[in-house]
Amino acid sequence: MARVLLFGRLADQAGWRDRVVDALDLSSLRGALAAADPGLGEALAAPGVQVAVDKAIVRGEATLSPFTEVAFLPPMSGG
Amino acid sequence: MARVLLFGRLADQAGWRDRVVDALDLSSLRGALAAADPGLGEALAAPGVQVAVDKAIVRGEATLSPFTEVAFLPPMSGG
Amino acid sequence: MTVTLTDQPFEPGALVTAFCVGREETGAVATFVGLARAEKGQAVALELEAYPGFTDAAIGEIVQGAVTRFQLHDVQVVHRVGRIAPGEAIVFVATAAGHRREAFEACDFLMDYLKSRAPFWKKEHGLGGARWIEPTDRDRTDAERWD
Amino acid sequence: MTVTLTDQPFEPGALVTAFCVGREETGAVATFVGLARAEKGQAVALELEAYPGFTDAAIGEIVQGAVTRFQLHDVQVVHRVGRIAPGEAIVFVATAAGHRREAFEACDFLMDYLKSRAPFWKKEHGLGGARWIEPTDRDRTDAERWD
Repeated sequence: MARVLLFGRLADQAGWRDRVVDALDLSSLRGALAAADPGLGEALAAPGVQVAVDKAIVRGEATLSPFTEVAFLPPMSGG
Repeated sequence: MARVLLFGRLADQAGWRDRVVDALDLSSLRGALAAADPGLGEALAAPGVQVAVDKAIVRGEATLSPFTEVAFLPPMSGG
Repeated sequence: MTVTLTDQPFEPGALVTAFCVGREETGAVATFVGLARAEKGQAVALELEAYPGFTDAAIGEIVQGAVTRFQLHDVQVVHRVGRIAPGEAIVFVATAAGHRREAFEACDFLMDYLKSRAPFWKKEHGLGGARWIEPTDRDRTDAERWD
Repeated sequence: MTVTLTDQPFEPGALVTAFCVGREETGAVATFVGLARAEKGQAVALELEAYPGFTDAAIGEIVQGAVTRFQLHDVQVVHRVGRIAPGEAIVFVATAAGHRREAFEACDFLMDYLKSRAPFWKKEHGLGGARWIEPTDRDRTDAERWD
């Protein structure tokens, strides 16, 4: 289980920005999100989209606890 | 005749900064100042000291009217 | 050293006043204020999204690097988030140093980072609708000057 | 475009506030504040002499050149003259432009000019007495970057 945050155009596309999802690791989380919304699943896997687990960028796999925060970050635009 | 202004270290050296001097052109003005204070005359002729006549830099000679303002400007330091 | 994200309008002059107070050995304070442009009436608003706790931490790390690199006495960064109207301040950066070269370069460096690499997501609301923005080529080139 | 010489202390923040007001197409305001340093107690005061009507006219000409060269929307220069205590503002420069590169470069350019070539005469009053100052080598090198 994890708290999932979407930013920028990802939140617009999904129609939500903050949701709790049942998953034990990042890849099953991606799978659950893609099953519920295939378009979103594709967008989350696109090049340039980074993942932060508890506010640190991770590349590859990560295990999730019920209190883990997973954020999907589209390319940053600067301020 | 002209109003003579001294700036920076020239005023410190002369002990005055604003005086009316009787002279028809710049070279006679320089002569009159040097006659009254040879050290000042030398300082005014030193390289790097510029002369402004009515607030415009002049190189060489200039004729002076009773209302002309002649300023001796030591090397500028910036602010 | 402070980094602040705020969803409220702020007044850059008041920040400058506070930043300059009581400096005995600081000869140079450089500041930059980024304002939202009206684009001749085409721009309705700018919307900036940050990730609190992540965005400010990322900026804080860059600020720390700038302090060391440019031997700064102090830095302040204030960044608006949320919806910003034309004419309002988006970003404020102030740098304090002994001499002007360091203050200018640090301010320039921090702005290049903030405008091109800082973790914000920017949406422009115009007369014709809204669109998400990515950094311009010039933003990338500017930021690469420091690498 | 304003150039002001003043023998009274001034507050840079208040100038920034006024300078930023009502700008619709200005995306970037860069400012610089030069402060008198205490030099760890060695500096008692700075004394700046200007030639009114000559100094401000010379600065005004450079400002006009900067407006053209950097496509500025606006510039403000305020310069203290007379006796200045440590911690007080000596000079304030603000530049407004569409984008940050022009605003930064113009501010930097104007400061290099003001610190090295502008018609001021500067005396430092220290614990050991007073002395007239000439531009440093670094001031000259900085100013030559723009030639």
